[in-house]
Parts: sequence; C-alpha cells; structure tokens
Amino acid sequence: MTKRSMIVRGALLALYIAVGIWAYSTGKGYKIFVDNTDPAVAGAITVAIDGATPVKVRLGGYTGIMVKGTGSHRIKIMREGAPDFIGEFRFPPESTAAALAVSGIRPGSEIVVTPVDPETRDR
Amino acid sequence: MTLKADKLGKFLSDNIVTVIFLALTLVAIPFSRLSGTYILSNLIDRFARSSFLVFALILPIMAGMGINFAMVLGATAGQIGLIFAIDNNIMGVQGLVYASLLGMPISILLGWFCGQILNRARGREMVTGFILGFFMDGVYQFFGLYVMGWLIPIKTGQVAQIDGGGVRNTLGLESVRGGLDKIISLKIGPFAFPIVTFAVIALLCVFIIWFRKTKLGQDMRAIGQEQGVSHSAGINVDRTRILAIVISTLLACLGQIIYLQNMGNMFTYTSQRQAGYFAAAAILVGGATVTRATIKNVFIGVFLVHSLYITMPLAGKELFDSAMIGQYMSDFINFGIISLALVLHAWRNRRNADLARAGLRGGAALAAAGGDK
Amino acid sequence: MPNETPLLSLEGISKDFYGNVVLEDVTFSVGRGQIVGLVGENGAGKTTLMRILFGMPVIAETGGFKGTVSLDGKPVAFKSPFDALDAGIGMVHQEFSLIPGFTTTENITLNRETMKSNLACDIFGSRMSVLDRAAMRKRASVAIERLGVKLDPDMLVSEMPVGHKQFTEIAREIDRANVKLLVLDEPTAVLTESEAEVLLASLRTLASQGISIIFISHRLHEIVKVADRIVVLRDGKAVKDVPTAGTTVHDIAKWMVGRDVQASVTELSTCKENTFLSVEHLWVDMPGETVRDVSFEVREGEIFGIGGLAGQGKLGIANGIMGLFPGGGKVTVDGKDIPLNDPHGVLNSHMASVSEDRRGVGLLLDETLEWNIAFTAMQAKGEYLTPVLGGLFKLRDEKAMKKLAEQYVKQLEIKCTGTKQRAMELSGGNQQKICLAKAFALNPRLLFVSEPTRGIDVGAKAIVLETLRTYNREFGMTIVMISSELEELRSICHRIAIVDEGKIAGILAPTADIAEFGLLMSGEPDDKNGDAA
Amino acid sequence: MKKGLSILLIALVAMALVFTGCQKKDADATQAAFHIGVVTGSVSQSEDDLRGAEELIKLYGDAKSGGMISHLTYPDNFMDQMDTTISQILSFADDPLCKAIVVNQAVPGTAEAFKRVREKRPDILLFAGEPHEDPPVIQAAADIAVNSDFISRGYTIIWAAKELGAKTFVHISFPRHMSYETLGLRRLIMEQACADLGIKFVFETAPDPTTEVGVAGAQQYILEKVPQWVEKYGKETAFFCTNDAHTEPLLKQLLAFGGMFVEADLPSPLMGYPGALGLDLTAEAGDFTKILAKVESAVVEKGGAGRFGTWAYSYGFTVTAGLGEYARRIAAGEVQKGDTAALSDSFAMFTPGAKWASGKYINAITGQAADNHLLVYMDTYVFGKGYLPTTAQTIDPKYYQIKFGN
Repeated sequence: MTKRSMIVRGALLALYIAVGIWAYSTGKGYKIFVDNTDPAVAGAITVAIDGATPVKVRLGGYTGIMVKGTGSHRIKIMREGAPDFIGEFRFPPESTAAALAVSGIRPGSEIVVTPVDPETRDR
Repeated sequence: MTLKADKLGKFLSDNIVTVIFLALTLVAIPFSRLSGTYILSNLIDRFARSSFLVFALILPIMAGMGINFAMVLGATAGQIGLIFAIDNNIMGVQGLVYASLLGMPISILLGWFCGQILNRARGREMVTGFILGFFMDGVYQFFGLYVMGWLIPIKTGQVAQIDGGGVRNTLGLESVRGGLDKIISLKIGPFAFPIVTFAVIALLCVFIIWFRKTKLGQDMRAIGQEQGVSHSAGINVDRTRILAIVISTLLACLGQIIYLQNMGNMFTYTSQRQAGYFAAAAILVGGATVTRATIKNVFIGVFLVHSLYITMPLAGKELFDSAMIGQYMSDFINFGIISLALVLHAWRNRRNADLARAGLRGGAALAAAGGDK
Repeated sequence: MPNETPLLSLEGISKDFYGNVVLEDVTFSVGRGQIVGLVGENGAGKTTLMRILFGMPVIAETGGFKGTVSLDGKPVAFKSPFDALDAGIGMVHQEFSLIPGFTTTENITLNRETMKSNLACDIFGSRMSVLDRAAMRKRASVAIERLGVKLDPDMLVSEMPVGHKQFTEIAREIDRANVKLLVLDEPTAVLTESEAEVLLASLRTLASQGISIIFISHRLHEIVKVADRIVVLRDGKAVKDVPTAGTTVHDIAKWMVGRDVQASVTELSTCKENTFLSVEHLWVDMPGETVRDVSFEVREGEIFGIGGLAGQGKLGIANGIMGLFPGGGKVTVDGKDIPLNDPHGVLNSHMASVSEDRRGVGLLLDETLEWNIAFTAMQAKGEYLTPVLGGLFKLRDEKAMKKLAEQYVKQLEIKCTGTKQRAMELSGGNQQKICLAKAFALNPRLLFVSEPTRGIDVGAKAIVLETLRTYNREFGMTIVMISSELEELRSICHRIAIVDEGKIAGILAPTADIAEFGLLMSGEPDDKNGDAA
Repeated sequence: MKKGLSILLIALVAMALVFTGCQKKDADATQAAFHIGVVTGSVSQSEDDLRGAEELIKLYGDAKSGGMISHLTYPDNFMDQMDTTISQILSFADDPLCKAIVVNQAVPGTAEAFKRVREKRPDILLFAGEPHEDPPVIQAAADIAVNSDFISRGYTIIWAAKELGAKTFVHISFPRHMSYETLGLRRLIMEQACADLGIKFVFETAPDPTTEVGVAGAQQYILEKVPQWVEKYGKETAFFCTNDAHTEPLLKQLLAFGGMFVEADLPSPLMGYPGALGLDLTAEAGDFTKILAKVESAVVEKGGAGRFGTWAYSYGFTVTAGLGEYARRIAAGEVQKGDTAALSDSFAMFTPGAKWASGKYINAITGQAADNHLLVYMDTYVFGKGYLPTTAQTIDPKYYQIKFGN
C-alpha cells in the first residue's frame, strides 16, 4: 500500500465517521410537549413546528411533537379568532424531551421550554 | 421477407417475458378503470421506491452468478441499520444516512460470507442464494429477538416488544418516513417527483456505467462468460465473484433503506424477504436473463411490473367480479414470471446448442439439400 | 545457431504416474527463433511433457519428475503456469481459451489491460482503475501486425471464424512483453486448409522475429513444412530428433506408429457379401467426440474396426447410432431404417452396444451380476419378467436371471464369488466381461464395442478379444469395434476405418502398411481411399 | 431494435392510459351521489369481514353498477405484500366520488395508505377496523379505529361468568399470546375482576399452534386435558381461551363433560360451535339469525342451555358493515363524525336484538384516552337463555388503570 493510498483511505475513514457524527447530532429527534392549558384562551389551538404538518391540541391537553436536533426551532401557533403567533425557541441541551407551555407565551416574550422526563409523559 | 420474419421471431423469443408482460399490462389498464394520472403518479412513487433495489442484481448477473437471491442479506443489513436509527431517534435524511453507515459494514460482512458460500456452490448460485436468504431469516430473528434487548439495550419503547425482549414485529418509520423523497419534492400538475431520490438513482446508474469500464468490471464480465479462461488468464475468479456479491449486497442494503423510507412502515422480520422476489421479477420482466442484464432492463422491468401490480387487482375484480381473483393473479404472475424466465433461460441454452449443432451437420445438410433438388 | 546456448533445453526428463511410466529420458532442445515440431500418438507423452514444462501443479502432486528443464542455459523449476508465463513461455491451447463475448482487443489484453489510475484505486486498489481502451486497441493492433495477419480488433470472438480465434490466441501470447517461446498444441486442428496456411506463414514470421516455437500437431505435412527440427515421441521416449530437411511425411508416420511388436493376425471368419449395416452422413453431437459426416458400410458377419486418435469422433459413431447423444443422418440395419435419438427403439433392432464408459454407463455398480446381465434385456425386451395378476404388473424372474448369469460366468470365465456378487467388487477385466454378457443377453445380430480393452490387464484383454471372435465366428454376429489400439484392431478386424476430424479418413485392410494407418490418422490426403479388403 | 422496444412500450402504455382516461367519464353516468370504498380480507383469510362488505353491497349497491359500495380485498399474505395493500387502499383516492374508506381488518400498511390518501384527498373519511398496527400509529392516521374491547371485556366476561353461576374461571393461553399487549392486559383485568367478584382465577398453559406442535397437536392437547380440568375444578367452571384453534376442541369437550363457556376471544356463533357440534351451515351461510337458531338448538340438545354463550353476530361481519353504515350516515350528513352513539347504532343495525357499547382506547402506559380509537363490544348471548345486558353494565374505572408489562 502506498503512502498516498494510506492517506486517502484514512481520509475516507475520517469522512465516514464525520458523516456519522453529523447525522447523529443534527438528526437526533427530541420531543416537545406542547401544553394547551391557557385559562385565558378557551378552545383548541393548532401548532406547527419547523414547517411540519400542523397538529391540533385540545384545551387542557397536550401533544408530543418530534423535532430534529437541538438548536433553534420555529413554532407557529394558530387559534381561531386570533392572529397566528410565530416564534422561535431553543431546545434545552442535554435533555431528550421538554415541555412548552403555550400559556406562557405572549408576543415578544421569550418562549419558556423546560426539560422533562419523557417516560412520565406520552411517548 | 423470411429474413424479416426470422428477425421478428428471434426478437420475440429473446424478449418474450417483456412482451407477455406488456400485453398483460395493456389488457389490465383499461379494465382496472383507474385514471391515467393515478397510475402515473403511483408509478413515479413506486419507481423511486424500488428501482435502487433492482440495480443490486446487475453485478452478480454480469459476473455469471445469476440472480442474487441472497440480496435478502443486504436488505436485512439495511433493516438493522434502520432499527438503530429509529431506536436512537435519528430523524429525517440524517436517520437514513445513519442507518446506511451502520448497515453498510454489516452488508459487506454478510456479502463476503455469502460470496464464500456461493464459491463453494458453483453452478447452483441461485438456489444456494435462495436458501441463504432463509438461513439469514433465522440469524436475523435471533439478532432481533434476542441480541437486541438483552445484549444491546433498546432505548425507545416504540422499538421494543411489549415484554421488553427484542424488536417489535412492526416498526413505524414515522421519523424517517420520506426522509429522502421529501427533501425536494417537485410538483408538476398532479405528479410529485422525489428529486433527491431520483438523483440518487441516477448517481447509481452513473456508477454502474463507470464500474463496467473499470478493471474489476471487465474481470466480472470475463468470469461471467468463461470462468476457466479467466482463471487461466490469471484473474482471481473467486475473489472477483465475492466482490460482485459484496457490492450487490451493499446496494441491496441501501436499496432497502430507500424502499422502507418510502413505505414508512417496516415488518421487522418479513420486509426483507420481499426484496429478493420483487427485484428478480422486475429485472427479468425488463428483459434481462440470468446471464445478461443492463440498466435499461431495470427501468423497463420496474415500470412494467409496477404497472401490473397497480392495475391487476382492480382489473381482476372487473373481469371476474371478485377482488380476490385479481389479487391471486398478481401473486401468480409475480412468481410465474420468475419461473418462466428461468425455464426460458434453460430453453434458450438448448436452442443455442441446437444452433451450434446445426453447424456440424455439414454433410448431412448438403445431402438433404441435394436430395431436394 | 547450433553453437549458441539453446533457448530451452530438456534433459533426461522422466515421469511416472504411480509406477506407470509416461516419459522416459526425453532430451531435446529448442534454439532461438527455431520451430520444433513435436509429434506422437495419443498417450505418447506430449501432454505430460508440456505439463512439466509449464510447472502444472498436477506434476508436483503426483511426485514430480526427473531431469532438468533449462531456459537460457539456466535450470528452471516453475511452480505454476503463471511462473512459466512470467519467464516468457506462452501456450496456445487446442481448445480456445477466449472469452466469447469479448472483442479481439479485450481478449488479447485479457487481464493485462492498460489502465488509467484514479482516486478510487487509492481506496479500493488498482482494480478500480478505468481501462484505457484506446491504448489497449493499439497494443492489440501491434500484436496482430507482428503475426502478419488481418484481424479486426473490435470484432466479438463469438462472431469470428475459427481461424481468427486461433490468431487471437496467438496474438494474446505475443502481446506479452518478454515472450520468448510459444507452445502451440494442435493449433491447426480446427482450421480449414487455407487458414492453416496463413497460420503457418505467420509462425514463420514470428520465428524470424526471434521467437522460438514448439509446434505440436498430428498433421504431418504441416510439421514438415514449418518446423526446423522434428522430435517424435513414442511410448514416452523421444525416438527421433532430426532436422526437417530430408525427412518425409512417410518417415514420420512410420516413426510415430511403428512398434516393435508385430500384430498377430489370426484367422478370420468369412463374412457374407450382403451389406448389414449402412451409415450415411451421420453426425453426432457428442462433447469431445464430435462426428461430422461419416458414411460406411459393414457386411454381415464382419468385424469392422474403427480407429483414430482420441477426440476425432470415433466414439461418437457408436454412441450416436445407439441414440445416446443427439445426432442425425441415415442408418440402416439389415435393410431397415434405425431411428436415431431413441435409445429404446434401437435396442429393439437386434443391436447392442458395450460402452467405453464401463463404470458410468455400462454397469449398475451397486447391483448383483444377475441384475447387471439381465438388466438391459429386461428393460428393452421385457424378458426375465413374470406377469402377475393377469399382467397388471410384472415381477422379476429371479430364477431365469440366475440361470442366465451362471451361463455367462462360465462362458466368459468371469472371476467372481457367485452371481449375487456386486459388480463394483470385480476387477476391470471381469467388469468388462459383464458388460459383454449384458450385451450378449440381448442376442444381438449387430454389436458395437467401444474400447473393450481399455484399462484391463493382458490376460483379460486376450479373453475379451477371443470372446468377440468366438461370437463372430460361431453365431455370425456382426461386430463394430472401436478402439484406440491399432494393433488390437489389426489383430481382429476384417477391415479398419480410421476416423479423423469427425470424418472417415480411409478404410484399410489390417495387413496394410503401418505407415498408411499413421498417415490417415494424421489427416494426410491419401490416394488409397476406398476399400482395401 | 432495443431502443425501438422501449419507445414502443412507452407509447403503448401511454395510449392505454389516455384510453382509460376517456373511458372513465362514460362510466360515471348512473353513479350514486358518493362512494364508499371497503377493503376486507379474502374468503380464505377472513370470511366474515368479506360477508359484511357483501351485506353493504346488498343494501347500497355495487359502485360498478351505479351503487355506492366498491369492495376490494387485501392480499392473503399481507405481511409480505404491504405494497399491494397500500395501493389497493390508495386506489380509492382516484375515485373523485369516494367519500369514505373502510378497512377491516386494518392490516399493516393501512396507516401508511391512509397517510397517502390524506395527502391527496383530505376530504375522505378513513375508518380502520381491528387494526394490526400499533395503536399510536393507526390513531395518527385514521379518523376512527375500532377494536374489540379487550379492556372492558376483561371485566364483562367475568361478570357474565358469574351470571351463569361459575365459581371458577379457567384462562387457557400460552406465552406468545401473553406477550401481546391486548391479550396480556386483558388477562390481568380478568384476574382482578375475578378477585372482586369472588371467582377463583386459574391460568392453564396449552401448546402454541404456531410452533412445531401444530394445530393438530394443540387441539389434541385440549381434547385430552379438558376432562381432567373439569374434574379438577368442578362443573361450575367457566373456560376461556385466547387462541381460535383451541376453541373448537374446548367447546366439544365442555359440551360432553360439563363446564361453561361465556364467549370466545373473537366471539361469533361460527367460532368453534359448528365444528364442535358437527353442524353443516352451508344453507344458512351469511344469515346470522338462522345460524344462531341452528347452533342454539344443537347446544340445547346437548344439555348446554344456560351454560354456553357467544356473541350472536360475527364481530368481523358487523365491524365491516357497521363502519360502512356509519361512514354512509356521515357522508350523507345524517350524523356528525365523532358521534359514538351513532356508531353503536350503526353497528346495532346489523345485529337485531343485541346492543353495542364503546369506550375510548386508553394508552396502557400513559393512561391517556384516544379520541378516535374506539373499543366496542356487544351483549353476550347465552344459548337457551337469551341476551345478557352486558353493554348496560358500568365498569369500575380502576380496571382501565391496570398496566401491563414493564
């Protein structure tokens, strides 16, 4: 084996591992539990995260939505008779699931995301 | 005139499987009462789904090993990759890449093992490959039901069986569903084209064309035609055959991942079995023989087989007033076509031997000709 | 030239296979640019000699050989044919070792393709290089040019005339960078005469370029025409090593076949005048023994011999007529047409055959002698079966079978412990006798016997031949005997046909000059065609 | 030549496509206002499901001849041919008049097919009967999924056993079945209900017919064991088994040696009884009233009056027909989607005399109820006695809290 081919093979192996790490870190899914427990709003809301298919959350309930990667995510909350709300939030690092309480959201304010144990909630 | 008829006859006998299939499809389409748009959009979808798998068969055929029914091994490797991707909750295209990266080394290992076995079963590669597929079923079930869960812990409840031992029978691939197809989905009228999937398939075609031009590709063609001659010319026949199977298994692994991301659902213990039958039927319908296969055969085959799959159950219902019969017909045709192609292969071999023999008849033919005059 | 060190020299080469001596003290040499013609009958040792030269593993596996092989004056010992190729010795085989779906160029450069390296090579090794087709084509053209023939570099081998295939093979050998010596094994066997002419010319061209050639052929006139020296092998010994100048085809033929033993011509029965078997334009597709166009007639009560070198088709004649291999033509026995390709029908036509493949086709090795002897008669004619329940089904008549077997055991002096012994436990000679008994049990009027004495000892040989003679004399059985042993044929037959290249080269009386047989076997044009008896 | 073939091929198929496109329009002339697509198994796979679809066709006509129902079957070997299942279901989306799709049983692939239908035609109602796929998967895809109520029946079967006078309850099964969520959980509920109602619960293991013992071996085992069990536990014992193949020999021996039987795992007068009683029901095929009458007289004759029960109608038959009817009512605007009373009503239409009840599916791990996944059950019919008011019972919510597995 020539030196050149050793280098090329080494580079390939490194690329292989790098792609693996990339796929793992950016592709890992995390669960966001969206709670609809806002006493101020009576009725169901519809939530879409990162442009995915919107999901309905009934009043007093919650829905688990998968998001890809930690980093920042866009959330769109729609409810009847009110303008759509669009905001961004960051997934808390080093946790696999988090809860997002819609009740805490006011236009302009930061979206509060708290880590939770996924086992206690819906899988 | 006779020359033309002769040519047509030879064309028909060389492409008989394709012609039969085309005829069946043409009959089935109007009877199914399905709209053209429905059939076409379905075809596009199915084309993206399964053509990669069929490509896995080209190299072993080129290397004279017939239809690689052992590609089931590669499909299994792909599924193992996917199980880990799902269990680790890797989503989207990253999940598919992750599954491929895990599946590829496994498929290479399995392919190497399979090649070793097939080298010991020269001349009976196809049936040996078939049996290897069954054997692999057992190994895979052992892996899925025992190794997973007890030796390798399963993290996600969605993957584990209820009692915690091993992987579930049915695995929802929701997190990677359409991971490749939906990166760029081009909508033209009622049709959606999964551009990235098509690009991957195109890349594979380019690879196969390039591969035929390499030394290894040339060696595969050589051993595919004459093992003895190739061996005496110094080509390492055994190793070349193993490589053909390894590449085929690797492609089957990737093909199965592409297939499943489109299906969105995986029967952990049975999905891989279908891979071999379908790919074999498709490539044979496309006009390939067990000794010759091209990219064109793959395209024609996938196109025709799927047209029939889409239309046949409904056409059967229309014709026999029973949805079941159409269903049975597709099954029957699916396996019938594999049998037919294999029988035709034997028949063609005999016909060629007859033709070659005709060359020996020198004197007798002359005598006969003389007698006529 | 004689003063230089010869390119290749073989000294005192001896080889035996488990005591069976095949080569004995063979010595000769090949000079640079010299063409040496190597001739000999089948079994003379040509093949073994070439195997030794090429270091075929089979030689080492069977105990190696004695003597030295030197190339350029240095002793060499090749461990595999690839070593020999590396040392510059090329071999052109009798069967084409070409890839049919490849072009001339691809075949000439097979596994020595010109390649362009790329990134993939660094990862997966050199086999991922892309072929440089233009360069390959150029190399092929050069090799073809050196041969001095016209060949299309882009033609598929499967579409080529045979001559071109042969040239492609030779071109492949001379495409090697350092080729010094070419061994051609029967290169003209499949060629037409004009193609052979071209080939010979190109061999001369190669020789003039300094390439030495060992030319193996049984076409003696070609040897005389092209070779500088002629080496004749007979029974493992190099009986002659002479310059070609002044040697005639007749001389070579005599050296090749002539043995010291004189055939013991015995008294023959007188046969009738009527034609019993007539064969017209028979062709048989038997692998390795192709019959192309054979016509001959056999008179009633005659022993008709068919001889010739192995692979020329003599075995195919019997197998074809008996319907064991696909064939065509017209065969009549006693005025009746015989259906071809119908083994069962043939057995009903008073014909029987003793196969050359004793252990494979001839015998049911695991069964008793009784079974073996009665088997064909039972299958073909329904003999030795007793109907049960009004003919609903049939049982074997064990008593009759035993009686039959005992009769033949006595008559043919079969050495066995009893008629219940299994066939596989007998010696080769006794097995052969069982085969004969099996055929006799059909009471045939015409019997084909193929290689009846192959692989059996001298005593058994005599009994087998004597049995044939007796049946011929006493029952007037017409016999067609096919054998590679010329002496054997000459000792028993009324007339002997020699088969060459699937055709009858000529029919001779057993008393004819031995050289004439040699000439016919060598495919030499013979002016004494026709019946000599 | 080769190129010619490809072009010819494509041209021909294209022509055929255009041709069908035209033909389509002519066929639409005498159509019903909307269509309902029904997918069931074939006769060999699940006959009752298919008969339900035929019942619908009888009622509302075949879409082919201007009616409302178009019926297809999924492949017998559906585990191997998910492709076909998907395209069968998806083909309904090609019919612009299609308003609802009913799949019974919703074999694997149904959820994926539903997702694809929804992408193309969000207006089509998607109903899944007896889904094979995991509850969360089918819940996400279907408008309504219907299962036999394994939770409630865990209580009601025991309740019915007590009504019949049983003192002991024998549950026959094997480890493979006990690892299934539905079957394993029901066993736990039964155990609890027995404790609450004062019945002795016994678990007996029988061979799994899918192992090398085979169906014959498993049935032989039951034939030999039942007399011993009856002797051991007494005649006032109700038996229950999870496997269909076990049912027939069990009934046969219970009728001969005494013992009770509330209802089968998949209850129907056709389940076990015809074989155990040696009845020929060819004349009554498809008519459950007649079948029930014939089975009843045979059971009573053998002295089983008041000791043997079943569901009077086939569950599979009713689910296909009932979901079809429910879909029709929604599509016709008669009821609202999500009206569970209307669903029970639709089911009862095909089961004169028996009522249906439904509960929501509750996730065994999280305890959350799913809106669109209903668990249904009907009144138990006791031969020689009539219907028990099973659906009228109130079930203690604590049974829904029992959790299964780890």
